[in-house]
Amino acid sequence: MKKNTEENNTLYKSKLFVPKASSRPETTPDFSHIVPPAPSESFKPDVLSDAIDMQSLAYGLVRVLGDDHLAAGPWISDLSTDKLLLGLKKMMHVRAFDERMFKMQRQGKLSFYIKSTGEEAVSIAQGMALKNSDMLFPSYRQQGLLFARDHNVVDLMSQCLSNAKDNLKGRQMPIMYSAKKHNFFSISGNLATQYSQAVGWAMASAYKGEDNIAASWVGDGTTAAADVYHALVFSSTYKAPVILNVVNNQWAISTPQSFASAGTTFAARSIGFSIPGIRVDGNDFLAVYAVTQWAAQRARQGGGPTFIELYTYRTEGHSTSDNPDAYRGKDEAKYWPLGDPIERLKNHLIAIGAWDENQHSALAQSLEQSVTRDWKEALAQGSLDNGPHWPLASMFDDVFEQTPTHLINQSQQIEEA
Amino acid sequence: MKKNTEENNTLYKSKLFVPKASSRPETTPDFSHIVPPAPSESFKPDVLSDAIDMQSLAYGLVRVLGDDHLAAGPWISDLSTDKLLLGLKKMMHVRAFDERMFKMQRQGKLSFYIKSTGEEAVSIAQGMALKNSDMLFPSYRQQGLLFARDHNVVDLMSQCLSNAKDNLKGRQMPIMYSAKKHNFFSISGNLATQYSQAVGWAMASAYKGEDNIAASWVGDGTTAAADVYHALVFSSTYKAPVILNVVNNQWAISTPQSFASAGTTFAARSIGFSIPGIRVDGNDFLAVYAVTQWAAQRARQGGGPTFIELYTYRTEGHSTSDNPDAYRGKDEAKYWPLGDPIERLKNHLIAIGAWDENQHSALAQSLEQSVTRDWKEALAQGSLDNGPHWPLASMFDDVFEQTPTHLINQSQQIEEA
Amino acid sequence: MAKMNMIQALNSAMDSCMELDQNVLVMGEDVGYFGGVFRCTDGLYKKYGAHRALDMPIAEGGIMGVAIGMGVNGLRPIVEIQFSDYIYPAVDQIVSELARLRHRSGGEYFAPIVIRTPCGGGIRGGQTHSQSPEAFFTHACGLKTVMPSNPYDAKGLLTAAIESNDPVIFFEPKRIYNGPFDGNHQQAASAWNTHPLGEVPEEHYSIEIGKASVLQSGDDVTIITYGNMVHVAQGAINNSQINAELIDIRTLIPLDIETIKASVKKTGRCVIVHEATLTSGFGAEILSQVQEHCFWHLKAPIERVTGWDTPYPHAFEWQYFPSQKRITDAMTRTLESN
Amino acid sequence: MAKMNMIQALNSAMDSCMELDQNVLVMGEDVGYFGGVFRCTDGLYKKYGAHRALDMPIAEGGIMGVAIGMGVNGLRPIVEIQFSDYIYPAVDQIVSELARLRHRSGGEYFAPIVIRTPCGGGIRGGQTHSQSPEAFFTHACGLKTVMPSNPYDAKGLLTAAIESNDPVIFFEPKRIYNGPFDGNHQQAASAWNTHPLGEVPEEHYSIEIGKASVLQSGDDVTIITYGNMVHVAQGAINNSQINAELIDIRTLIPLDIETIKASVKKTGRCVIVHEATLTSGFGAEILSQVQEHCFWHLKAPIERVTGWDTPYPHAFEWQYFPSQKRITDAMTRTLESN
Ligand SMILES: Cc1ncc(C[n+]2csc(CCOP(=O)(O)OP(=O)(O)O)c2C)c(N)n1
Ligand SMILES: Cc1ncc(C[n+]2csc(CCOP(=O)(O)OP(=O)(O)O)c2C)c(N)n1
Ligand SMILES: [Mg+2]
Ligand SMILES: [Mg+2]
Repeated sequence: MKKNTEENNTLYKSKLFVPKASSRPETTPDFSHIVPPAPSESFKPDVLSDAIDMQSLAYGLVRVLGDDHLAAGPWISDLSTDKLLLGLKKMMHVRAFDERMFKMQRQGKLSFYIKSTGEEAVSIAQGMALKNSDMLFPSYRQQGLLFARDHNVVDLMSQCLSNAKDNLKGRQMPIMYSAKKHNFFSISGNLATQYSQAVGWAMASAYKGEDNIAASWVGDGTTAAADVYHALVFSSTYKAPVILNVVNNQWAISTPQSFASAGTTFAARSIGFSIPGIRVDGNDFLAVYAVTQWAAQRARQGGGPTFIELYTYRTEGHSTSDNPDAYRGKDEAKYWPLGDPIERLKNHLIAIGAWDENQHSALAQSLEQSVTRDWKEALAQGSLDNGPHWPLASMFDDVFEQTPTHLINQSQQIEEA
Repeated sequence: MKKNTEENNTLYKSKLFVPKASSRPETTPDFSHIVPPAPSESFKPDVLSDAIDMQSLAYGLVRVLGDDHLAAGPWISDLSTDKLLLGLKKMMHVRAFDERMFKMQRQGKLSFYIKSTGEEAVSIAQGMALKNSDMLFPSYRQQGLLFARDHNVVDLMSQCLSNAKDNLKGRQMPIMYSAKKHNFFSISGNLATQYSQAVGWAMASAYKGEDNIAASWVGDGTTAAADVYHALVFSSTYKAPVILNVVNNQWAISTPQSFASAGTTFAARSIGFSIPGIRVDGNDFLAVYAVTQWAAQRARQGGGPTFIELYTYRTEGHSTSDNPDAYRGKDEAKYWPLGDPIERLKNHLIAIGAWDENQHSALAQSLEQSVTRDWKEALAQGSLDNGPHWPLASMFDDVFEQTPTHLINQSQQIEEA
Repeated sequence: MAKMNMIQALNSAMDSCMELDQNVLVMGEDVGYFGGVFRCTDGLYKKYGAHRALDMPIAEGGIMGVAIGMGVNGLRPIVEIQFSDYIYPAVDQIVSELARLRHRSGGEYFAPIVIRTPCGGGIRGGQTHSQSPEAFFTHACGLKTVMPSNPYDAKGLLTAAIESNDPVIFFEPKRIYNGPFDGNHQQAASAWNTHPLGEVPEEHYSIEIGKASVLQSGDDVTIITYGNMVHVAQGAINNSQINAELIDIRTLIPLDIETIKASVKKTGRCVIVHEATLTSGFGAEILSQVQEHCFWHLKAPIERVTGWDTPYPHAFEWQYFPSQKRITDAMTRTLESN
Repeated sequence: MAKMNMIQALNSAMDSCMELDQNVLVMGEDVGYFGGVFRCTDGLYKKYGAHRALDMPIAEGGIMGVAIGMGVNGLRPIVEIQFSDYIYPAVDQIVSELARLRHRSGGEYFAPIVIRTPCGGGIRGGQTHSQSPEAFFTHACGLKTVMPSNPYDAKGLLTAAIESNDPVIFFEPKRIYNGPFDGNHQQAASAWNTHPLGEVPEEHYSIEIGKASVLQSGDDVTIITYGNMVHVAQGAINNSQINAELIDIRTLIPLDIETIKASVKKTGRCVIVHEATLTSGFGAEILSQVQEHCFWHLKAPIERVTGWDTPYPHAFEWQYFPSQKRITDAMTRTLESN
């Protein structure tokens, strides 16, 4: 090394380009470059259109809810008021759940937690737009999908508590859910791996001549991972019935989306693979639902994959291990121009006369209470610190279908130790 | 497994899409869908244009040589007749070299060989369009780059022979060249790995404030590899001064390009990363040169990477281990609509009165003789079967900079064994 | 019974499983129309079509990710990695996903995948067509690891692998695809049709994964090996006066330690042979287990005869490929030391 | 001298090397502005700028490929892989490229890269924030493999790694970043400022890669370990009457077998401890070499105390993390068996 040093009496003048952040603690957030278009500015192509013929959707932003809180534009769908109210309730349920679990982690009851605050429309609207027989390959921030499919909340809490009722037998960190009965795939701690797996699942569905489709999610930062490329290449090559979603919440822990977006939109990335790319306002429940429905129809009709960028914002820290004030502008969330998905759907329902403030706060309260009840029930089934847990030896189960001798021996040793 | 079977009394009706080949032994080749555009149909953008503003170049085909063998259109460059004659000579030299080495492998003198027949314009024109200080990260089919940089031919043969003069000390299969003095990177047997390495090399050049750029090559099939994605993501993110080339010779061993092209052109793939994508007639020496020169200027001016698809055809087998008649239409090469790069440049030079048939056959003959001379000289320095090779113990050198004790011990054991 | 080489035996195993179960399919680079660069899937495309003998893009990581998704959806993909030297791009999907899926999901999900891949040297393939990376995978919990040494075992073990609900990584020593090569490279290679284990039933059968086979019993020293090296070791025994017991472990994970124990307790001497690089090769694990279980019976240090700690060299292939002489010398050393 | 924890010591090593040589830069996920999720690169962005404390996209394979190209072009990248559990996407570039480049190019090219990555459990991170994959890399020829157990060694060894012209993979046991954790998780963890090896010179210094350190000499049994387990083993010794010799190998490749030999020949008994999974863990290689070199001195079977052959469980972290008791029991067994 020294040798190099001697040679370097002259200092380098770096010409390397390094992307910037939307804000840092020392700067004031500025999202003025984001000008949300009016719903009417978009267009809705035929579900079997060629990717290149609908390219503008990759650079635009599909919206249904206007500033007047009313639905407008080509992407208005057949969503009934009841369904909208159900969506609102589910989004509020997720948020209440996240709030409670976050608090419990702060009180030391959980080892870890991840919230989806501000992104609830993504998993609730998308979950509701798909059939229950469609297979979901989520990342760790789509807990809303489980609420969309009415997963038992106490069971989710039991997983987070690693208690005796945890269906993962205490093996996984909190939020790494798996729910086969809801066609919700086992969440991996390794980013992006589920993306190409979803494509394979969809290829198998087509191979078997079935109509079920797969859907998968990655974050903006995760789009850089190899498995995302594999998903694009293979789903395009075999026209797999799959929906590939990118939840662009602007941040990857401390790293801004500018380190992954390649200087353009994420949605633009799929067009070079003959895969339609659609950028949608991720905080607009109606728009997310409509775009997902379009992609699902395309997949079921043999049109192959769709790549959807859900444009949203990570309102809170990455996880309970993270403090965003260390790397982004104070209250950057407040500057986010696309608002909050719950607020926006609420305002829409009020605007169409289907909802009011009192009903809203009553619902919020009852959901908070139900989450509290569920938490008490879950806690009664045990916790990480105090147990009861699964039996210790269960740790050696499921490494293989039948536990081989060397693992049986180890399970005896662990009991002695 | 059995269990499954019983359930499956009904047979699947697969809906899976599987790409087709341009031809198979039982079909007649048909390239009628390829209609070479006239040189005038293209356009030449400013070197700092945005990728999206030059998108049509990714779906078109840049050509300079017309059917009349004359240069035309916006991509005519400053190539002198002398340079064209030099290019012709170098392409013919590579072909003569390939012919001889192939024969020698068939005679059992070499363990393996790979020809670049029909693709000579790619490495010769691109090699000549770059500076000698630019770094090359090739695949195994760009031996022409070494001729463009006047590498000693006897030394290339010595590598293929693994003899005592092999600069790789007998460690690598034939054609896995490395030539530091010519800024030619060590060829890897693992496809695509060099692609992201080239991006890193280019980032370092920018970091040091230098003007050298990097260039890398992969084949059509190799574009599916993760490292190609990494190269696109990282070169775009840091605007690395690099040229990323895809040599689309239509085949990947037995697998047609349709299994990698994602239903469109390869050049289209880069636009979603804000990287210009240009599809060029890879058998048109003048077009390849001009497009490479454009990309090099863009890189040196801080415009970042360019993605070039070189549209060509693998006239012969994949390697000496391959027999293309087993998987593609008989003489498919004869049906290839873009001709042969040597023939086309020759015809151009004749058309402009700078060359004639006699000169051409004389040159062909003298190159054949020089290659024969070089082969005799290389063979005199040893061969794989008969040696002399490098000393046996040299096998343990270069695993580390200084050979550690455990390897010194092994080098003693090997002498005893 | 028919005479088959390993390629035909492997092909026969895949064919009979595909006949039995439409959820079984083969996929990988050049495995479809062409039938694989080593011809192992030859004919399956004709017989079962492009959908079940599926050519794939050149992305081992992508092939593996897709295979896992297929496995989760009820299929039984047989993935061919063209050379085991090219398996590394798939290591994340194999080690982080495939091996752990059943465990991490509390038993909810699994992917019954077989990864077939040719390994080993002796074909002048240089460092990227000669590797034996099996040890890497034995350190990742949740993968069965198999390497057959003859056509009969190859078909039976591959059938068992395809029928298994656990992922199996199945290494095929390419040097013995066509014949039981004993390391003597000056001689004309013999073919499988002259070898008893080249006799292979045409019908469907399987051999239990996790059982070693004692190919020759003896009292003086135990040779533990697998794959290519089985035949080199056999040759070393044949050409020496040594009364050695030869164990072909066939399966690395789970390892049949009982058979190994019984033998070493009898002989008190042990030589472990593999082609892979010495340091942290699977020989280290075998040696460790033998030492732990048979310590009081050992009359001499256990020896390892393996490839060297360098990349596989093109020019010095035969100095890298463990020779009969190195094995004989090791046996002799263990017999002499007291 | 200053009091530093491991994070500060590592940071100090990088800082002093970056000051000395502008070819040195740090890169990886969240290492720039934020200073790394474990804060190891904290302050380097402020001091050296965004170009030398370089945030990168989330693609370990891409980061590694790019780092190799930089290394070939004269830079000395220090790559941080956020958790060693996430190193697998980079395995192809590490094993096929980085480790082999100098050899395959006949010495023409090399890439002087350091891969820093936190490993090990004890932080309730579950199976994807607790792994110890070091053994994988010891089987790939051409990589130096290091794992320090204290701040003093961490700075000295990291400096040597950065100055090395060979690639170095540098594992950082995250459980001891802040203190010498002895495995006793009920107790309040002690901090480095109370530990002699928490005394770290502020100035530039290096410790030779490939040298073990004997942390405590004893006559009855040799404990060979590294990383987290050094302190657990020390605790086991302290809390027992056993007169054990404790060796921290510090470097796995190249392994300081001389120091190990000398010790085991003296004690005749040996216990190897690591946190990684048992099967094909680096303990197997150490055991094999001890057996080969010290066979005639061994008075009892060499024992391995390691993590179990399962993924790292969230609920049973402390049953997975090798305990003082398991180490003490192993020492006792070796002492009792005769
Ligand atoms: C392969 C891999 N690399 C790194 C990590 C560590 N990590 C966990 S989350 C994360 C950021 C992901 O950001 P993004 O994709 O934008 O998703 P978001 O958290 O914003 O929903 C990182 C780097 C990981 N889990 N897996
Ligand atoms: C990672 C990896 N996978 C597979 C191979 C085996 N292989 C060698 S060349 C080749 C085909 C490459 O085709 P293409 O990229 O089109 O290049 P071409 O040979 O046509 O120039 C394959 C599959 C390899 N060398 N490396
Ligand atoms: Mg994000
Ligand atoms: Mg090709």
